[in-house]
Amino acid sequence: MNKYILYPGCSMESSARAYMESMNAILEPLDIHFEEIDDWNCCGATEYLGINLIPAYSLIARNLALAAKQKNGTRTVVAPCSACYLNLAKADHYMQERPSLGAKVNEALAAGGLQYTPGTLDVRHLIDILVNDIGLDAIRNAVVRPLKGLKVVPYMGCMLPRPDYKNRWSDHEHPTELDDLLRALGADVIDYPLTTECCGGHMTQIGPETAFELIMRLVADADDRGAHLMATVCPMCQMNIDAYQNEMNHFFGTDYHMPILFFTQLMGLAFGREPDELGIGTELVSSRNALANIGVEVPVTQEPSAPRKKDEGLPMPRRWTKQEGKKEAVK
Amino acid sequence: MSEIKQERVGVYVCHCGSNIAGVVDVVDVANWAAEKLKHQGVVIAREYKFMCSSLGQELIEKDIKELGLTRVVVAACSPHLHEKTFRTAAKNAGLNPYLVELASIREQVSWVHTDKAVATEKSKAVVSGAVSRVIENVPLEELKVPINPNTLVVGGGIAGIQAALEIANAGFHVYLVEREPSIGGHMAQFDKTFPTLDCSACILTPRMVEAGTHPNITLLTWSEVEKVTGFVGNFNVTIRKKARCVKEELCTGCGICEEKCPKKVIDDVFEAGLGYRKAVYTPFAQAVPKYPVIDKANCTYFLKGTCKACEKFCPTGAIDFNQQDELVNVEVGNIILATGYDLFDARRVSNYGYGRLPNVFTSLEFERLSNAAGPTNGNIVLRDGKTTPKSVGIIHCVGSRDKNFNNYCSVICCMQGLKFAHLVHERTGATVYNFYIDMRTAYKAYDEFYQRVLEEGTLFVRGKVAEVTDAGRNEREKGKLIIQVEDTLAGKQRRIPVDMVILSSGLQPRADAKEVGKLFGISCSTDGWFTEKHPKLDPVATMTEGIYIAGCAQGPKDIPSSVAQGAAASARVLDKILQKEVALEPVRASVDQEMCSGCRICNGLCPFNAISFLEDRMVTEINPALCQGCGTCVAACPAGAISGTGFSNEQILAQIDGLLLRNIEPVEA
Amino acid sequence: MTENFEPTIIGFTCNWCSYRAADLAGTARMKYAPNVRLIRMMCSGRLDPTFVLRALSGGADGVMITGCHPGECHYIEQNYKALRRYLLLKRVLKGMGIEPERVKLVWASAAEGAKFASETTLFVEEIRKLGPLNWGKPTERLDDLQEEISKTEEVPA
Amino acid sequence: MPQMTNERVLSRLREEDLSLLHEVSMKTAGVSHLEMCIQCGTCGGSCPSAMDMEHTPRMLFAMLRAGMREEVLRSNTPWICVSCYHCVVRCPQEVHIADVMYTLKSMAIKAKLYKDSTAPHFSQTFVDMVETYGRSFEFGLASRHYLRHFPLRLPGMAPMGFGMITKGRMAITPKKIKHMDQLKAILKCASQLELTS
Repeated sequence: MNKYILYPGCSMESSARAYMESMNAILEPLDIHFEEIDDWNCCGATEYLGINLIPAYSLIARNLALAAKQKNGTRTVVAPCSACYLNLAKADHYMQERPSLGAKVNEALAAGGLQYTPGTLDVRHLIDILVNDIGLDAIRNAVVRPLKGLKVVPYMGCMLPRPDYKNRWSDHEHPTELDDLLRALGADVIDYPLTTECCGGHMTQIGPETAFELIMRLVADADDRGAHLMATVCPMCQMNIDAYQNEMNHFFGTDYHMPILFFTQLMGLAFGREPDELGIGTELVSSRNALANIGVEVPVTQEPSAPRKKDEGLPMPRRWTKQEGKKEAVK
Repeated sequence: MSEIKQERVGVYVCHCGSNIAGVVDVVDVANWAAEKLKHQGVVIAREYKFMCSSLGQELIEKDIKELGLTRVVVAACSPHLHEKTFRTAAKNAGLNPYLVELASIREQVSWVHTDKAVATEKSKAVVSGAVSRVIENVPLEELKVPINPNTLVVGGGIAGIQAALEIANAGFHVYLVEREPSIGGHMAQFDKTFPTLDCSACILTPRMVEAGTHPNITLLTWSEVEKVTGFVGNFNVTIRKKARCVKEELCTGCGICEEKCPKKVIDDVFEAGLGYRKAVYTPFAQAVPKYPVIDKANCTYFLKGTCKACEKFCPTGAIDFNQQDELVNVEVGNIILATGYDLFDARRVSNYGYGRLPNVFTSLEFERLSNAAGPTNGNIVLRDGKTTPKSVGIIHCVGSRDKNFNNYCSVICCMQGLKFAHLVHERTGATVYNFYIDMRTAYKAYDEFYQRVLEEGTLFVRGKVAEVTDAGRNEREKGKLIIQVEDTLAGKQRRIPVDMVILSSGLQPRADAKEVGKLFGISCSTDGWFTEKHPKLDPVATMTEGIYIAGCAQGPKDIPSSVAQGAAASARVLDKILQKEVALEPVRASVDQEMCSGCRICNGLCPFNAISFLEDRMVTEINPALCQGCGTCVAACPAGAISGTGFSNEQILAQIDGLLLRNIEPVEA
Repeated sequence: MTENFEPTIIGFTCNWCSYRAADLAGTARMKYAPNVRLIRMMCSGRLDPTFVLRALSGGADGVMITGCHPGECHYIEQNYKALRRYLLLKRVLKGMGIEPERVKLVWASAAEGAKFASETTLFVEEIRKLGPLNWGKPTERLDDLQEEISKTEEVPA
Repeated sequence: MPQMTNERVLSRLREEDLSLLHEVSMKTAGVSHLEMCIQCGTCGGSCPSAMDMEHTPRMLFAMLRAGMREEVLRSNTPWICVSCYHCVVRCPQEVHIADVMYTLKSMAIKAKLYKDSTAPHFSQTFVDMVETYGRSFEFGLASRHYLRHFPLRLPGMAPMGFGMITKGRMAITPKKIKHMDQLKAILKCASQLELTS
């Protein structure tokens, strides 16, 4: 049995529920056991670090301290969310690189009766343990419904392969872990040069125009390459490309329809699970047509009953009218 | 202190103008030494403005003669500067030069401290240490070793060829060893050389032929050095001559075998992977020697047991499939290493797409592409072999000046980039971009070449390229390679679509530089280049006597510098040869066999194999000719049976006591 | 500790690297603490641990050993031997009741004058904190020393 | 540079601004290597959102060196950074660029110099939420943020939010961790500490 400590992260409980469900569905066939960190807290995403340094690192380190206390037989903490993975790894790394930071953070932790020695834990991402611990052979053996004929674009996102403090990934720019895994599931994997480009991160919230541009680049290139759908490893990427695709289309006057699923959802399908066990159908850009290519029928879920009528509502506030200027700048 | 014998010591404190006297009270130091070190045997202590001047030296010589000094201490600068000066002075006065000690009160005191009282006190301690030590010094004689007049040159690139020719022309024999089937090195692969745009082959080939036919040069190609024993003047070198499977005495170099060979192989070495060769081949038309080799790993006969086409067609019966590797033993006095460099593997910079995007080329690939004798007959085309690019981007500093890869400047890439820009412009008329961090065009006529390329209309963008991608965002970009970069002078990110990208890859040490260094007993810098004896004043010698380095093995450099170093190394070798014998510092370890218990603790400690164990007498012996004098075995011997001249236990212990004298017997300040 | 205590330190330097680094520090007029008195040897591998004990028993408060960086030894690998002896020596010192931090090994190449200067100053401060060495007097802090030595042993080989 | 001639900017420089680079470097987690920047532009070239930045990261670092405190802290650049770390892995001098951006954000907030961006408020809302519940809570965050800054956009975003809720992807009520008191104690203590050495 492969035992790990799990740090799920906030989005796994809400916006990325499908990720959680599908992840749980593949644990058993691969003989993986996760033990959740008791009373874990938010990692602070990319927001906390920009406010105040020591509290931000203390917030992250509380999770590490709890995990270290809890470790029984394993020192590996698995984070399925790229942002959580990066934050946990970053705190562990910088507390070591800058001993004065480590000391201050521990001073804060002590106020809550906790302590963490950096380097105690191995922080790893879900796909890392699947590819490197469980192995592609084991995954291949568990496949009962190969995804043959499904053209998938592997989308790794940015925070997973970078900055890569512990040299875990095959490459910072064009890593192959996700490609290899999807290939093991039998999918037709498309070489996607933008695999580690950014989805816009929190810019969908604070500077949507910037984010729309980034989403556009990803979706347009995937579409150009004839992809049926995109596969991702990160809740934030999924959220931005899925939930904001319609907005993005509206902003640019385009009409893309590029579904994006978590890689675990595709694993679940390949392992013979049914779509509704894997949270398929909770995506806003439906994967129904895409999955029809491999003969998977996604039951029709209730579509939002208030679909936008394009002419309704108020016009988009155009804070920056440099749409043209923007094109100028990137020449 | 330890013995009754009373030496007569003279102490000389130098002012060095105001360099020392400005911070140290030199008069006080001299007076103190005369008074407080009298019990040690100090009979005279003087201070003088410049001890190293001829007057200063005469002062010492006079005292030696008139006062009968048996030991001399000069408190002045670092021994690395003037030890030799004062030793010579002593010698002139009839005193053994090794009975002189320098106390460094300039580099170690006056230049690094400011408080006069503290500096004066430290000077006294340093002088006291030197006095205690010099009493334990013993007279030594320089070691003389005869020099074998033959020389080994390893590496047949331009640096090695130059070195070999210089020595051979002076009338001494050279063994020139080259790993590949032909000499010529990287220079043979180039099309043009910057900044003069000389045809590389035209200027190199005559030198290769000269080296190949010189009566004083024994050419050993397709060969590698396997073992080196001995020391300066007397090296014994074992060379593996790999089986060519071609009898050199019969082969005429007609090339029929190569023509008839049915097996095509991608040529990763000479053609940089961009062209093909046969399984029996000479790397290029002007190869020296002209004899081909059979590449056993790819030859059909060696793989499957049949074929032998070459043998059937050879008009002189020169093919010999049964030929075996041969071990050749040569005796040489000096060795020059000119083993060259490897090109940085551009695939490591994955954001530049080499190996993933077909029309990204490395510099060496481009050299072959633009070479009239290359796979495309000098036509600059895309990977499809026919399309001429309309726009070309040349990226500088690929793998260089980058902590993720090599943290040094590869020196040649800027000029190489300019050369490529010129060639592309001249042959295709394409728009050319150069992307650089800093243009480094130092040296004669280099910057003029930069200006010429500017004049030709090449576009320069200052910025390290962020990425090369084929993910176009609009019609202008689709189907092209897009170079994304911050134009740092315009302060804007730009995306520049081009047809072809050339990566000006850096130079890096040979993959096996560390092992080769070990083989010859020299060290590598942290980057992996061979370490020179002194970076400025002795750039071609190494810390190991008799081993010299030249060309890119010592660090990245261009052709003129490589040639200059090859010549410089040979001058150093000729100097040694003409002296007929070499004097070695008499810092050596020796075993007092009476005291040796035969425990063999020291046996494994010597990296120079100077220590051997005499089984019959159960004692250890040290070969003074092999010993380099590091003293590790001296420190290790539990019986105290090993002593090291120049740095004996007695000397060092006395110096410790001397340095601490003021702590033991406090002297009122 | 002692307010005006000026430690005396003996430095053993390698002829090829750190002695030249000291020369370079001088040529560049870098300033550092005047408490260290240097002894030149051909290699850090020449260091007989007896020398250190002689220095400490003779009145030195600390000993600094400097050699070429690992992999850059003029004699190929003798600095590794110095490293081994250094680690062993620290154990011996501990056994003798002397703070092992009184002996320090520093790598400094011939080009690292600045490093030589800063390491020297740093070491003097460290020794100043430890106070004068009372050679021969047993220390009462053996347990503390145990912990300290386990830290110092993690020197990369 | 916004409406100020170079000369005027430079003549305003104060002694303490000259150590601005050092100050930023010190306040950044890890060893920032900021002083090692060679102005090669790898960061500005790599940045996916450079088109919306007033200054490329490289320019910002040059301004830090010049001690232009106010101009740097007013720049929108740190707020446009998407933390994709492309520049970080490509930087030939190993400058922790993304972390320097975090430092600049917090310095700008403290100096109240940031532009009229909504980003600081978004971050603060997020932080408040985490400090109340220990977990982040997307619905509350999104609705509060949009209500305050893009009230006119709410109707446009509604279908998305509605979809997220009906698909069960957005909890309407927040989750709270068990030991909120412990977390609060840690954060309270942490907020009084600063990274100085």
